[in-house]
Amino acid sequence: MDNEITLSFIAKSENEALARMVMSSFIAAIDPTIEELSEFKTVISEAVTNAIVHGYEEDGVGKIEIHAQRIDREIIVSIVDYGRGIRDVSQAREPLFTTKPEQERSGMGFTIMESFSDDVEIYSIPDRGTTVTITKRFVPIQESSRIV
Amino acid sequence: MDNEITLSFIAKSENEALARMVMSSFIAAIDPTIEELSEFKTVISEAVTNAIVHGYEEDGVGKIEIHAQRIDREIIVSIVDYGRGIRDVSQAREPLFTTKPEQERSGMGFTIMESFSDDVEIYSIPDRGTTVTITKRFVPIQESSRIV
Amino acid sequence: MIHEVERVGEEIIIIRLKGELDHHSTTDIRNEIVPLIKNGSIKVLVWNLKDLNFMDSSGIGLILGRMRELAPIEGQTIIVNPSPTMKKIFQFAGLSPYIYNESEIEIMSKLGGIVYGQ
Amino acid sequence: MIHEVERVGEEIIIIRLKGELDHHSTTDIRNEIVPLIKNGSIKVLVWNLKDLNFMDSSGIGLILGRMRELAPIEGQTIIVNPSPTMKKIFQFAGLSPYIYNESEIEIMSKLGGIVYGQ
Ligand SMILES: Nc1ncnc2c1ncn2[C@@H]1O[C@H](COP(=O)(O)OP(=O)(O)O)[C@@H](O)[C@H]1O
Ligand SMILES: Nc1ncnc2c1ncn2[C@@H]1O[C@H](COP(=O)(O)OP(=O)(O)O)[C@@H](O)[C@H]1O
Repeated sequence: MDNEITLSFIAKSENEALARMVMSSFIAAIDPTIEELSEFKTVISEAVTNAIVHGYEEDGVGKIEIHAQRIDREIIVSIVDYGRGIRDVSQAREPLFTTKPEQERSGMGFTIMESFSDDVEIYSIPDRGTTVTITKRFVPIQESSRIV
Repeated sequence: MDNEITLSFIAKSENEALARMVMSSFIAAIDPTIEELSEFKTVISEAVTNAIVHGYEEDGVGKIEIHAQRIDREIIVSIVDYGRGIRDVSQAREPLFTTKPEQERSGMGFTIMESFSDDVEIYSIPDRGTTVTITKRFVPIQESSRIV
Repeated sequence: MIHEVERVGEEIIIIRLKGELDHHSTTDIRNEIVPLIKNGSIKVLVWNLKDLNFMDSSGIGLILGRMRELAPIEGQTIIVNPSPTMKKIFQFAGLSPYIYNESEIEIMSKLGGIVYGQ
Repeated sequence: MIHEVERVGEEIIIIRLKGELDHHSTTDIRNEIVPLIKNGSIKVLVWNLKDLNFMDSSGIGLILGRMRELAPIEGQTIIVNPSPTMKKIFQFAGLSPYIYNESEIEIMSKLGGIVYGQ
Protein backbone atom coordinates (compact mmCIF):
# COMPACT_ATOMS: atom_id res chain seq x y z
CA MET A 1 0.00 0.00 0.00
CA ASP A 2 2.87 2.41 0.79
CA ASN A 3 5.51 3.93 -1.42
CA GLU A 4 8.28 6.52 -1.49
CA ILE A 5 10.31 8.40 -4.05
CA THR A 6 12.98 11.06 -4.23
CA LEU A 7 13.36 13.36 -7.21
CA SER A 8 16.28 15.71 -7.55
CA PHE A 9 16.68 18.31 -10.29
CA ILE A 10 18.35 21.62 -11.04
CA ALA A 11 16.90 25.13 -10.59
CA LYS A 12 15.42 25.58 -14.06
CA SER A 13 11.87 26.77 -14.51
CA GLU A 14 11.02 24.00 -17.00
CA ASN A 15 11.35 21.57 -14.07
CA GLU A 16 8.26 23.05 -12.38
CA ALA A 17 6.04 21.10 -14.79
CA LEU A 18 8.24 18.02 -14.37
CA ALA A 19 7.86 18.11 -10.59
CA ARG A 20 4.07 18.43 -10.84
CA MET A 21 3.91 15.53 -13.28
CA VAL A 22 6.06 13.29 -11.08
CA MET A 23 4.01 14.03 -7.99
CA SER A 24 0.73 13.47 -9.87
CA SER A 25 2.00 10.07 -10.98
CA PHE A 26 3.15 9.31 -7.46
CA ILE A 27 -0.33 9.80 -5.99
CA ALA A 28 -2.10 7.95 -8.84
CA ALA A 29 -2.40 4.84 -6.65
CA ILE A 30 -4.48 6.91 -4.19
CA ASP A 31 -6.98 7.58 -6.97
CA PRO A 32 -7.64 11.21 -5.92
CA THR A 33 -10.66 13.25 -6.94
CA ILE A 34 -10.06 15.78 -9.74
CA GLU A 35 -10.24 18.56 -7.13
CA GLU A 36 -7.77 16.86 -4.77
CA LEU A 37 -5.32 16.21 -7.60
CA SER A 38 -5.48 19.76 -8.89
CA GLU A 39 -5.04 21.24 -5.40
CA PHE A 40 -2.12 18.90 -4.73
CA LYS A 41 -0.42 19.87 -7.99
CA THR A 42 -0.83 23.54 -7.07
CA VAL A 43 0.80 22.99 -3.67
CA ILE A 44 3.78 21.23 -5.30
CA SER A 45 4.05 23.92 -7.94
CA GLU A 46 4.18 26.71 -5.31
CA ALA A 47 6.87 25.05 -3.22
CA VAL A 48 9.03 24.06 -6.20
CA THR A 49 8.71 27.48 -7.84
CA ASN A 50 9.79 29.09 -4.56
CA ALA A 51 12.91 26.92 -4.40
CA ILE A 52 13.77 27.81 -8.01
CA VAL A 53 12.90 31.52 -7.89
CA HIS A 54 13.72 32.53 -4.31
CA GLY A 55 16.15 29.81 -3.22
CA TYR A 56 18.39 29.95 -6.29
CA GLU A 57 17.18 32.86 -8.46
CA GLU A 58 16.85 30.35 -11.31
CA ASP A 59 20.58 29.81 -11.60
CA GLY A 60 20.21 26.46 -13.39
CA VAL A 61 22.82 24.98 -11.06
CA GLY A 62 21.34 24.68 -7.57
CA LYS A 63 19.85 21.31 -6.66
CA ILE A 64 16.32 20.82 -5.48
CA GLU A 65 15.13 17.58 -3.90
CA ILE A 66 11.61 16.35 -3.47
CA HIS A 67 11.14 13.51 -1.07
CA ALA A 68 7.67 12.00 -1.02
CA GLN A 69 6.14 9.25 1.08
CA ARG A 70 2.74 7.65 0.86
CA ILE A 71 1.27 5.98 3.92
CA ASP A 72 -2.21 4.73 3.09
CA ARG A 73 -4.07 7.84 1.94
CA GLU A 74 -1.65 10.37 3.42
CA ILE A 75 1.15 12.01 1.47
CA ILE A 76 4.11 13.70 3.14
CA VAL A 77 6.32 15.68 0.74
CA SER A 78 9.45 17.63 1.54
CA ILE A 79 10.82 20.15 -0.94
CA VAL A 80 14.45 20.90 -0.13
CA ASP A 81 16.81 23.54 -1.48
CA TYR A 82 20.30 24.63 -0.41
CA GLY A 83 19.81 28.23 -1.43
CA ARG A 84 19.53 31.61 0.28
CA GLY A 85 16.99 30.62 2.93
CA ILE A 86 14.28 32.67 4.66
CA ARG A 87 15.21 35.16 7.35
CA ASP A 88 11.72 35.69 8.79
CA VAL A 89 9.51 32.65 8.30
CA SER A 90 6.34 34.04 9.90
CA GLN A 91 6.54 37.13 7.70
CA ALA A 92 7.05 34.88 4.64
CA ARG A 93 3.85 33.04 5.50
CA GLU A 94 1.75 36.23 5.44
CA PRO A 95 -0.65 36.52 2.49
CA LEU A 96 0.63 38.95 -0.17
CA PHE A 97 4.12 39.16 1.34
CA THR A 98 6.77 38.78 -1.34
CA THR A 99 10.39 39.82 -1.73
CA LYS A 100 10.10 39.72 -5.52
CA PRO A 101 7.23 42.05 -6.50
CA GLU A 102 9.27 43.19 -9.52
CA GLN A 103 9.00 39.63 -10.89
CA GLU A 104 5.24 39.76 -10.32
CA ARG A 105 5.33 37.16 -7.55
CA SER A 106 2.00 37.57 -5.78
CA GLY A 107 3.03 36.58 -2.25
CA MET A 108 0.24 33.98 -2.23
CA GLY A 109 2.44 30.87 -2.40
CA PHE A 110 2.43 29.87 1.26
CA THR A 111 -1.23 30.85 1.64
CA ILE A 112 -2.14 28.45 -1.17
CA MET A 113 0.07 25.68 0.25
CA GLU A 114 -1.63 26.04 3.63
CA SER A 115 -5.15 26.21 2.19
CA PHE A 116 -4.73 23.19 -0.08
CA SER A 117 -3.01 20.85 2.39
CA ASP A 118 -3.36 19.69 5.99
CA ASP A 119 -0.02 20.89 7.28
CA VAL A 120 2.90 23.02 6.08
CA GLU A 121 6.16 23.09 8.05
CA ILE A 122 8.94 25.48 7.03
CA TYR A 123 12.47 24.92 8.22
CA SER A 124 15.02 27.42 6.94
CA ILE A 125 18.52 28.65 7.71
CA PRO A 126 19.65 31.87 5.97
CA ASP A 127 22.26 31.15 3.28
CA ARG A 128 21.98 27.42 3.95
CA GLY A 129 18.61 26.54 2.50
CA THR A 130 14.95 25.78 3.06
CA THR A 131 12.91 22.64 3.62
CA VAL A 132 9.14 22.86 3.24
CA THR A 133 7.26 19.77 4.43
CA ILE A 134 3.67 19.37 3.34
CA THR A 135 1.16 16.81 4.57
CA LYS A 136 -2.01 16.10 2.65
CA ARG A 137 -4.64 13.53 3.55
CA PHE A 138 -6.88 12.28 0.78
CA VAL A 139 -10.51 11.39 1.46
CA PRO A 140 -11.45 7.71 1.46
CA ILE A 141 -12.28 6.32 -1.94
CA GLN A 142 -15.85 6.42 -3.15
CA GLU A 143 -17.16 5.09 -6.40
CA SER A 144 -18.47 8.47 -7.57
CA SER A 145 -16.50 11.48 -8.81
CA ARG A 146 -13.26 9.60 -9.50
CA ILE A 147 -10.90 10.25 -12.39
CA VAL A 148 -11.16 7.46 -14.96
CA MET B 1 19.34 23.93 -23.17
CA ASP B 2 20.61 21.15 -20.86
CA ASN B 3 19.07 19.55 -17.83
CA GLU B 4 19.49 16.72 -15.36
CA ILE B 5 17.41 14.81 -12.83
CA THR B 6 17.69 11.93 -10.46
CA LEU B 7 14.72 9.83 -9.42
CA SER B 8 14.95 7.24 -6.71
CA PHE B 9 12.17 4.84 -5.77
CA ILE B 10 11.56 1.43 -4.21
CA ALA B 11 11.24 -1.92 -6.00
CA LYS B 12 7.46 -1.96 -6.46
CA SER B 13 5.95 -2.74 -9.82
CA GLU B 14 3.61 0.29 -9.71
CA ASN B 15 6.75 2.43 -10.03
CA GLU B 16 7.38 1.16 -13.58
CA ALA B 17 4.67 3.49 -14.87
CA LEU B 18 5.97 6.30 -12.66
CA ALA B 19 9.48 5.95 -14.10
CA ARG B 20 8.18 6.05 -17.68
CA MET B 21 6.10 9.12 -16.91
CA VAL B 22 9.01 10.95 -15.31
CA MET B 23 11.33 10.21 -18.20
CA SER B 24 8.69 11.23 -20.76
CA SER B 25 8.33 14.56 -18.98
CA PHE B 26 12.09 14.93 -18.80
CA ILE B 27 12.48 14.68 -22.59
CA ALA B 28 9.46 16.92 -23.33
CA ALA B 29 11.80 19.87 -23.99
CA ILE B 30 13.37 17.85 -26.84
CA ASP B 31 9.95 17.65 -28.49
CA PRO B 32 10.42 14.05 -29.71
CA THR B 33 8.39 12.41 -32.46
CA ILE B 34 5.63 10.06 -31.31
CA GLU B 35 7.80 7.12 -32.42
CA GLU B 36 10.89 8.37 -30.58
CA LEU B 37 8.92 8.97 -27.40
CA SER B 38 7.29 5.57 -27.47
CA GLU B 39 10.60 3.78 -28.14
CA PHE B 40 12.27 5.75 -25.36
CA LYS B 41 9.51 4.86 -22.89
CA THR B 42 9.92 1.19 -23.83
CA VAL B 43 13.67 1.32 -23.17
CA ILE B 44 13.11 2.87 -19.73
CA SER B 45 10.39 0.38 -18.93
CA GLU B 46 12.65 -2.59 -19.76
CA ALA B 47 15.56 -1.37 -17.65
CA VAL B 48 13.40 -0.39 -14.66
CA THR B 49 11.40 -3.63 -14.77
CA ASN B 50 14.67 -5.60 -14.78
CA ALA B 51 15.88 -3.75 -11.68
CA ILE B 52 12.57 -4.46 -9.91
CA VAL B 53 12.08 -8.06 -11.07
CA HIS B 54 15.62 -9.41 -11.36
CA GLY B 55 17.60 -7.04 -9.14
CA TYR B 56 15.28 -7.19 -6.15
CA GLU B 57 12.57 -9.78 -6.91
CA GLU B 58 10.00 -7.04 -6.23
CA ASP B 59 10.81 -6.88 -2.54
CA GLY B 60 9.33 -3.38 -2.13
CA VAL B 61 12.43 -2.35 -0.18
CA GLY B 62 15.40 -2.18 -2.55
CA LYS B 63 16.20 1.25 -3.97
CA ILE B 64 16.41 2.01 -7.66
CA GLU B 65 17.92 5.22 -8.99
CA ILE B 66 17.49 6.76 -12.39
CA HIS B 67 19.97 9.45 -13.28
CA ALA B 68 19.22 11.29 -16.52
CA GLN B 69 21.09 14.02 -18.36
CA ARG B 70 20.10 15.97 -21.42
CA ILE B 71 22.80 17.56 -23.57
CA ASP B 72 21.18 19.22 -26.54
CA ARG B 73 19.26 16.41 -28.23
CA GLU B 74 21.06 13.54 -26.55
CA ILE B 75 19.80 11.77 -23.44
CA ILE B 76 22.02 9.66 -21.21
CA VAL B 77 20.15 7.65 -18.58
CA SER B 78 21.57 5.33 -15.94
CA ILE B 79 19.31 2.88 -14.14
CA VAL B 80 21.00 1.71 -10.96
CA ASP B 81 20.09 -1.03 -8.52
CA TYR B 82 21.97 -2.55 -5.57
CA GLY B 83 20.47 -6.00 -6.03
CA ARG B 84 21.67 -9.44 -7.03
CA GLY B 85 23.63 -8.42 -10.13
CA ILE B 86 24.31 -10.30 -13.37
CA ARG B 87 26.89 -13.09 -13.43
CA ASP B 88 27.27 -13.35 -17.22
CA VAL B 89 26.52 -10.08 -18.95
CA SER B 90 27.03 -11.23 -22.54
CA GLN B 91 24.67 -14.16 -21.97
CA ALA B 92 22.12 -11.77 -20.46
CA ARG B 93 22.25 -9.66 -23.63
CA GLU B 94 21.28 -12.61 -25.85
CA PRO B 95 17.78 -12.44 -27.33
CA LEU B 96 15.33 -14.76 -25.54
CA PHE B 97 17.73 -15.45 -22.65
CA THR B 98 15.93 -15.14 -19.33
CA THR B 99 16.44 -16.49 -15.82
CA LYS B 100 12.75 -16.09 -15.03
CA PRO B 101 10.80 -18.02 -17.68
CA GLU B 102 8.34 -19.14 -14.97
CA GLN B 103 7.30 -15.48 -14.57
CA GLU B 104 6.82 -15.27 -18.34
CA ARG B 105 9.75 -12.91 -18.83
CA SER B 106 10.50 -13.11 -22.54
CA GLY B 107 14.25 -12.49 -22.48
CA MET B 108 13.76 -9.63 -24.96
CA GLY B 109 14.53 -6.76 -22.57
CA PHE B 110 18.13 -6.05 -23.53
CA THR B 111 17.39 -6.67 -27.22
CA ILE B 112 14.69 -3.99 -27.11
CA MET B 113 16.93 -1.58 -25.18
CA GLU B 114 19.67 -2.02 -27.79
CA SER B 115 17.32 -1.70 -30.77
CA PHE B 116 15.57 1.41 -29.49
CA SER B 117 18.64 3.36 -28.36
CA ASP B 118 22.10 4.28 -29.62
CA ASP B 119 24.14 2.63 -26.88
CA VAL B 120 23.57 0.31 -23.92
CA GLU B 121 26.34 -0.25 -21.35
CA ILE B 122 25.88 -2.81 -18.59
CA TYR B 123 28.06 -2.70 -15.49
CA SER B 124 27.24 -5.34 -12.91
CA ILE B 125 28.82 -6.98 -9.87
CA PRO B 126 27.13 -10.14 -8.55
CA ASP B 127 25.35 -9.51 -5.24
CA ARG B 128 26.31 -5.82 -5.40
CA GLY B 129 24.08 -4.50 -8.15
CA THR B 130 23.69 -3.41 -11.74
CA THR B 131 24.00 -0.14 -13.62
CA VAL B 132 22.58 0.06 -17.13
CA THR B 133 23.51 3.22 -19.02
CA ILE B 134 21.53 4.06 -22.12
CA THR B 135 22.28 6.77 -24.68
CA LYS B 136 19.65 7.95 -27.11
CA ARG B 137 20.05 10.69 -29.69
CA PHE B 138 16.92 12.38 -30.96
CA VAL B 139 16.66 13.57 -34.55
CA PRO B 140 16.79 17.33 -35.19
CA ILE B 141 13.47 19.07 -34.89
CA GLN B 142 11.32 19.39 -37.97
CA GLU B 143 7.99 21.09 -38.19
CA SER B 144 6.19 17.97 -39.37
CA SER B 145 5.22 14.88 -37.36
CA ARG B 146 5.64 16.46 -33.93
CA ILE B 147 3.46 15.80 -30.92
CA VAL B 148 1.21 18.78 -30.23
CA MET C 1 1.37 26.08 -24.73
CA ILE C 2 -0.25 28.01 -27.52
CA HIS C 3 -2.42 30.86 -26.30
CA GLU C 4 -4.89 32.80 -28.34
CA VAL C 5 -4.92 36.55 -28.09
CA GLU C 6 -7.84 38.08 -29.94
CA ARG C 7 -8.31 41.79 -30.30
CA VAL C 8 -11.94 42.88 -30.61
CA GLY C 9 -12.10 46.41 -31.96
CA GLU C 10 -9.75 48.99 -30.46
CA GLU C 11 -10.60 48.49 -26.81
CA ILE C 12 -11.00 44.81 -25.96
CA ILE C 13 -8.50 41.98 -25.81
CA ILE C 14 -9.56 38.40 -25.17
CA ILE C 15 -6.79 36.13 -23.89
CA ARG C 16 -7.60 32.45 -24.17
CA LEU C 17 -5.06 30.59 -22.07
CA LYS C 18 -4.28 26.97 -22.82
CA GLY C 19 -2.38 24.17 -21.11
CA GLU C 20 -0.63 25.00 -17.86
CA LEU C 21 0.07 28.44 -16.46
CA ASP C 22 2.99 28.43 -14.06
CA HIS C 23 6.05 30.61 -13.38
CA HIS C 24 7.79 29.08 -16.42
CA SER C 25 4.99 29.76 -18.89
CA THR C 26 3.92 33.21 -17.62
CA THR C 27 7.03 34.79 -19.13
CA ASP C 28 5.93 34.07 -22.70
CA ILE C 29 2.36 35.19 -22.28
CA ARG C 30 3.45 38.36 -20.45
CA ASN C 31 5.80 39.30 -23.28
CA GLU C 32 2.95 38.88 -25.70
CA ILE C 33 0.31 40.91 -23.86
CA VAL C 34 2.25 43.76 -22.27
CA PRO C 35 3.08 45.52 -25.58
CA LEU C 36 -0.59 45.39 -26.58
CA ILE C 37 -1.64 47.15 -23.39
CA LYS C 38 1.21 49.66 -23.53
CA ASN C 39 -0.06 50.60 -26.98
CA GLY C 40 -2.73 52.57 -25.24
CA SER C 41 -6.21 52.02 -26.53
CA ILE C 42 -7.11 48.86 -24.56
CA LYS C 43 -9.91 49.32 -22.02
CA VAL C 44 -10.90 45.71 -21.28
CA LEU C 45 -8.90 42.51 -20.77
CA VAL C 46 -10.92 39.29 -20.84
CA TRP C 47 -9.11 36.22 -19.46
CA ASN C 48 -10.83 33.08 -20.72
CA LEU C 49 -9.53 30.08 -18.72
CA LYS C 50 -11.72 27.44 -20.36
CA ASP C 51 -8.81 25.48 -21.85
CA LEU C 52 -6.40 26.10 -18.98
CA ASN C 53 -5.65 22.82 -17.20
CA PHE C 54 -3.54 24.23 -14.41
CA MET C 55 -2.77 27.56 -12.77
CA ASP C 56 -0.77 28.41 -9.66
CA SER C 57 -0.09 31.77 -7.97
CA SER C 58 1.98 32.84 -10.98
CA GLY C 59 -1.36 33.34 -12.73
CA ILE C 60 -2.39 35.72 -9.94
CA GLY C 61 0.82 37.68 -10.47
CA LEU C 62 0.19 37.82 -14.21
CA ILE C 63 -3.38 39.06 -13.91
CA LEU C 64 -2.65 41.52 -11.06
CA GLY C 65 0.30 42.89 -13.04
CA ARG C 66 -1.95 43.67 -16.03
CA MET C 67 -4.61 45.17 -13.73
CA ARG C 68 -1.98 47.57 -12.48
CA GLU C 69 -1.13 48.59 -16.03
CA LEU C 70 -4.80 49.14 -16.79
CA ALA C 71 -5.45 51.11 -13.61
CA PRO C 72 -4.30 54.57 -14.86
CA ILE C 73 -6.79 54.36 -17.72
CA GLU C 74 -9.47 52.74 -15.52
CA GLY C 75 -9.38 49.62 -17.64
CA GLN C 76 -11.49 46.61 -16.74
CA THR C 77 -10.50 42.99 -15.99
CA ILE C 78 -12.87 40.10 -16.63
CA ILE C 79 -12.14 36.46 -15.77
CA VAL C 80 -14.30 33.69 -17.24
CA ASN C 81 -14.33 29.88 -16.92
CA PRO C 82 -11.96 29.28 -14.00
CA SER C 83 -11.88 25.69 -12.67
CA PRO C 84 -13.05 25.13 -9.06
CA THR C 85 -9.42 25.12 -7.87
CA MET C 86 -8.64 28.32 -9.76
CA LYS C 87 -11.75 29.94 -8.26
CA LYS C 88 -10.38 29.24 -4.79
CA ILE C 89 -6.99 30.68 -5.73
CA PHE C 90 -8.62 33.87 -7.05
CA GLN C 91 -10.65 34.07 -3.87
CA PHE C 92 -7.55 33.87 -1.63
CA ALA C 93 -6.06 36.76 -3.64
CA GLY C 94 -9.21 38.90 -3.51
CA LEU C 95 -9.88 38.54 -7.23
CA SER C 96 -13.34 36.93 -6.93
CA PRO C 97 -15.13 40.17 -7.93
CA TYR C 98 -13.54 39.89 -11.37
CA ILE C 99 -14.93 36.43 -12.10
CA TYR C 100 -18.02 36.45 -14.31
CA ASN C 101 -20.29 33.46 -14.76
CA GLU C 102 -21.40 34.47 -18.24
CA SER C 103 -19.98 32.99 -21.42
CA GLU C 104 -17.50 34.88 -23.54
CA ILE C 105 -20.27 35.79 -26.00
CA GLU C 106 -22.57 37.12 -23.27
CA ILE C 107 -19.69 39.16 -21.87
CA MET C 108 -18.97 40.63 -25.30
CA SER C 109 -22.58 41.66 -25.85
CA LYS C 110 -22.65 43.40 -22.45
CA LEU C 111 -19.29 45.02 -23.11
CA GLY C 112 -20.73 46.55 -26.24
CA GLY C 113 -22.84 48.58 -23.84
CA ILE C 114 -20.04 49.43 -21.46
CA VAL C 115 -17.25 50.19 -23.86
CA TYR C 116 -19.22 51.97 -26.52
CA GLY C 117 -21.49 53.68 -24.03
CA GLN C 118 -24.66 52.39 -25.69
CA MET D 1 -6.64 -0.22 -16.98
CA ILE D 2 -9.97 -1.77 -17.90
CA HIS D 3 -9.66 -4.50 -20.53
CA GLU D 4 -12.48 -6.01 -22.47
CA VAL D 5 -12.63 -9.74 -22.87
CA GLU D 6 -15.35 -10.84 -25.26
CA ARG D 7 -16.18 -14.43 -25.89
CA VAL D 8 -17.57 -15.13 -29.36
CA GLY D 9 -19.27 -18.51 -29.44
CA GLU D 10 -17.45 -21.42 -27.80
CA GLU D 11 -14.13 -21.12 -29.56
CA ILE D 12 -13.06 -17.49 -29.92
CA ILE D 13 -11.96 -14.93 -27.33
CA ILE D 14 -11.29 -11.31 -28.26
CA ILE D 15 -9.07 -9.44 -25.78
CA ARG D 16 -9.20 -5.68 -26.21
CA LEU D 17 -6.30 -4.27 -24.21
CA LYS D 18 -6.44 -0.68 -22.97
CA GLY D 19 -4.00 1.78 -21.42
CA GLU D 20 -0.49 0.53 -20.71
CA LEU D 21 0.69 -3.07 -20.70
CA ASP D 22 3.79 -3.53 -18.56
CA HIS D 23 5.04 -6.03 -16.00
CA HIS D 24 2.77 -4.46 -13.37
CA SER D 25 -0.43 -4.68 -15.41
CA THR D 26 0.14 -8.08 -17.05
CA THR D 27 -0.63 -9.86 -13.77
CA ASP D 28 -4.28 -8.76 -13.77
CA ILE D 29 -4.94 -9.55 -17.39
CA ARG D 30 -3.22 -12.94 -17.10
CA ASN D 31 -5.39 -13.88 -14.15
CA GLU D 32 -8.45 -13.00 -16.16
CA ILE D 33 -7.60 -14.88 -19.35
CA VAL D 34 -5.85 -18.03 -18.15
CA PRO D 35 -8.97 -19.61 -16.57
CA LEU D 36 -10.91 -19.03 -19.80
CA ILE D 37 -8.30 -20.91 -21.84
CA LYS D 38 -7.93 -23.67 -19.25
CA ASN D 39 -11.69 -24.22 -19.57
CA GLY D 40 -10.95 -26.05 -22.75
CA SER D 41 -13.05 -25.08 -25.71
CA ILE D 42 -11.07 -22.01 -26.88
CA LYS D 43 -9.45 -22.36 -30.31
CA VAL D 44 -8.64 -18.73 -31.19
CA LEU D 45 -7.29 -15.79 -29.17
CA VAL D 46 -7.60 -12.38 -30.84
CA TRP D 47 -5.47 -9.62 -29.26
CA ASN D 48 -6.83 -6.23 -30.30
CA LEU D 49 -4.27 -3.54 -29.38
CA LYS D 50 -6.17 -0.58 -30.82
CA ASP D 51 -6.60 1.19 -27.45
CA LEU D 52 -3.27 0.11 -26.02
CA ASN D 53 -1.02 3.16 -25.53
CA PHE D 54 2.08 1.34 -24.40
CA MET D 55 3.53 -2.16 -24.38
CA ASP D 56 6.97 -3.45 -23.39
CA SER D 57 8.44 -6.98 -23.48
CA SER D 58 6.01 -8.01 -20.73
CA GLY D 59 3.38 -8.04 -23.49
CA ILE D 60 5.51 -10.52 -25.44
CA GLY D 61 5.69 -12.74 -22.36
CA LEU D 62 1.92 -12.53 -21.92
CA ILE D 63 1.11 -13.42 -25.54
CA LEU D 64 3.79 -16.16 -25.81
CA GLY D 65 2.56 -17.64 -22.55
CA ARG D 66 -0.98 -17.98 -23.93
CA MET D 67 0.35 -19.36 -27.23
CA ARG D 68 2.02 -22.13 -25.24
CA GLU D 69 -1.25 -22.95 -23.51
CA LEU D 70 -3.04 -23.06 -26.85
CA ALA D 71 -0.35 -25.21 -28.52
CA PRO D 72 -1.60 -28.63 -27.32
CA ILE D 73 -5.00 -27.96 -28.90
CA GLU D 74 -3.45 -26.28 -31.95
CA GLY D 75 -5.14 -23.03 -31.05
CA GLN D 76 -4.55 -19.89 -33.08
CA THR D 77 -3.19 -16.45 -32.05
CA ILE D 78 -4.16 -13.29 -33.92
CA ILE D 79 -2.79 -9.82 -33.19
CA VAL D 80 -4.49 -6.74 -34.64
CA ASN D 81 -3.83 -2.99 -34.47
CA PRO D 82 -0.33 -2.84 -32.97
CA SER D 83 1.33 0.61 -32.98
CA PRO D 84 4.53 1.02 -35.07
CA THR D 85 6.64 0.57 -31.93
CA MET D 86 4.73 -2.55 -30.90
CA LYS D 87 5.16 -3.95 -34.42
CA LYS D 88 8.92 -3.66 -34.03
CA ILE D 89 8.80 -5.36 -30.63
CA PHE D 90 6.78 -8.26 -32.07
CA GLN D 91 9.25 -8.50 -34.93
CA PHE D 92 12.26 -8.79 -32.57
CA ALA D 93 10.45 -11.65 -30.80
CA GLY D 94 9.50 -13.45 -34.01
CA LEU D 95 5.80 -12.74 -33.58
CA SER D 96 5.31 -10.81 -36.84
CA PRO D 97 3.53 -13.77 -38.55
CA TYR D 98 0.70 -13.41 -36.03
CA ILE D 99 -0.02 -9.78 -36.90
CA TYR D 100 -2.98 -9.32 -39.23
CA ASN D 101 -3.74 -6.10 -41.06
CA GLU D 102 -7.45 -6.74 -41.21
CA SER D 103 -9.96 -5.16 -38.84
CA GLU D 104 -11.52 -7.14 -36.02
CA ILE D 105 -14.73 -7.58 -38.07
CA GLU D 106 -12.88 -8.85 -41.14
CA ILE D 107 -10.94 -11.28 -38.94
CA MET D 108 -14.17 -12.56 -37.41
CA SER D 109 -15.78 -13.18 -40.76
CA LYS D 110 -12.74 -15.15 -41.94
CA LEU D 111 -12.61 -17.05 -38.67
CA GLY D 112 -16.16 -18.21 -39.28
CA GLY D 113 -14.65 -20.19 -42.13
CA ILE D 114 -11.66 -21.45 -40.19
CA VAL D 115 -13.28 -22.34 -36.92
CA TYR D 116 -16.50 -23.75 -38.22
CA GLY D 117 -14.83 -25.43 -41.18
CA GLN D 118 -17.05 -23.69 -43.70
N1 LIG E 1 12.64 28.27 -0.93
C1 LIG E 1 12.76 29.57 -0.57
N2 LIG E 1 13.98 30.14 -0.44
C2 LIG E 1 14.12 31.44 -0.09
N3 LIG E 1 13.06 32.26 0.17
C3 LIG E 1 11.83 31.75 0.08
C4 LIG E 1 11.60 30.41 -0.30
N4 LIG E 1 10.26 30.20 -0.31
C5 LIG E 1 9.68 31.35 0.04
N5 LIG E 1 10.62 32.32 0.28
C6 LIG E 1 10.37 33.71 0.73
O1 LIG E 1 9.03 33.79 1.21
C7 LIG E 1 8.31 34.79 0.50
C8 LIG E 1 6.84 34.43 0.40
O2 LIG E 1 6.68 33.24 -0.38
P1 LIG E 1 5.29 32.98 -1.11
O3 LIG E 1 4.17 33.10 -0.13
O4 LIG E 1 5.40 31.66 -1.81
O5 LIG E 1 5.13 34.16 -2.17
P2 LIG E 1 5.91 34.47 -3.53
O6 LIG E 1 6.63 33.24 -3.99
O7 LIG E 1 4.84 34.86 -4.47
O8 LIG E 1 6.87 35.57 -3.23
C9 LIG E 1 9.02 34.90 -0.83
O9 LIG E 1 8.79 36.15 -1.46
C10 LIG E 1 10.48 34.70 -0.42
O10 LIG E 1 11.04 35.87 0.10
N1 LIG F 1 19.00 -5.34 -13.04
C1 LIG F 1 19.25 -6.66 -13.12
N2 LIG F 1 19.66 -7.36 -12.03
C2 LIG F 1 19.90 -8.68 -12.09
N3 LIG F 1 19.78 -9.41 -13.22
C3 LIG F 1 19.38 -8.79 -14.36
C4 LIG F 1 19.10 -7.38 -14.37
N4 LIG F 1 18.73 -7.03 -15.64
C5 LIG F 1 18.80 -8.17 -16.37
N5 LIG F 1 19.19 -9.23 -15.62
C6 LIG F 1 19.39 -10.62 -16.09
O1 LIG F 1 19.50 -10.61 -17.50
C7 LIG F 1 18.51 -11.46 -18.07
C8 LIG F 1 18.05 -10.95 -19.42
O2 LIG F 1 17.39 -9.71 -19.27
P1 LIG F 1 16.33 -9.23 -20.37
O3 LIG F 1 16.94 -9.34 -21.72
O4 LIG F 1 15.83 -7.90 -19.96
O5 LIG F 1 15.17 -10.32 -20.31
P2 LIG F 1 14.03 -10.60 -19.21
O6 LIG F 1 13.92 -9.41 -18.29
O7 LIG F 1 12.80 -10.82 -19.99
O8 LIG F 1 14.48 -11.80 -18.44
C9 LIG F 1 17.44 -11.56 -17.03
O9 LIG F 1 16.63 -12.70 -17.15
C10 LIG F 1 18.24 -11.53 -15.73
O10 LIG F 1 18.76 -12.79 -15.44
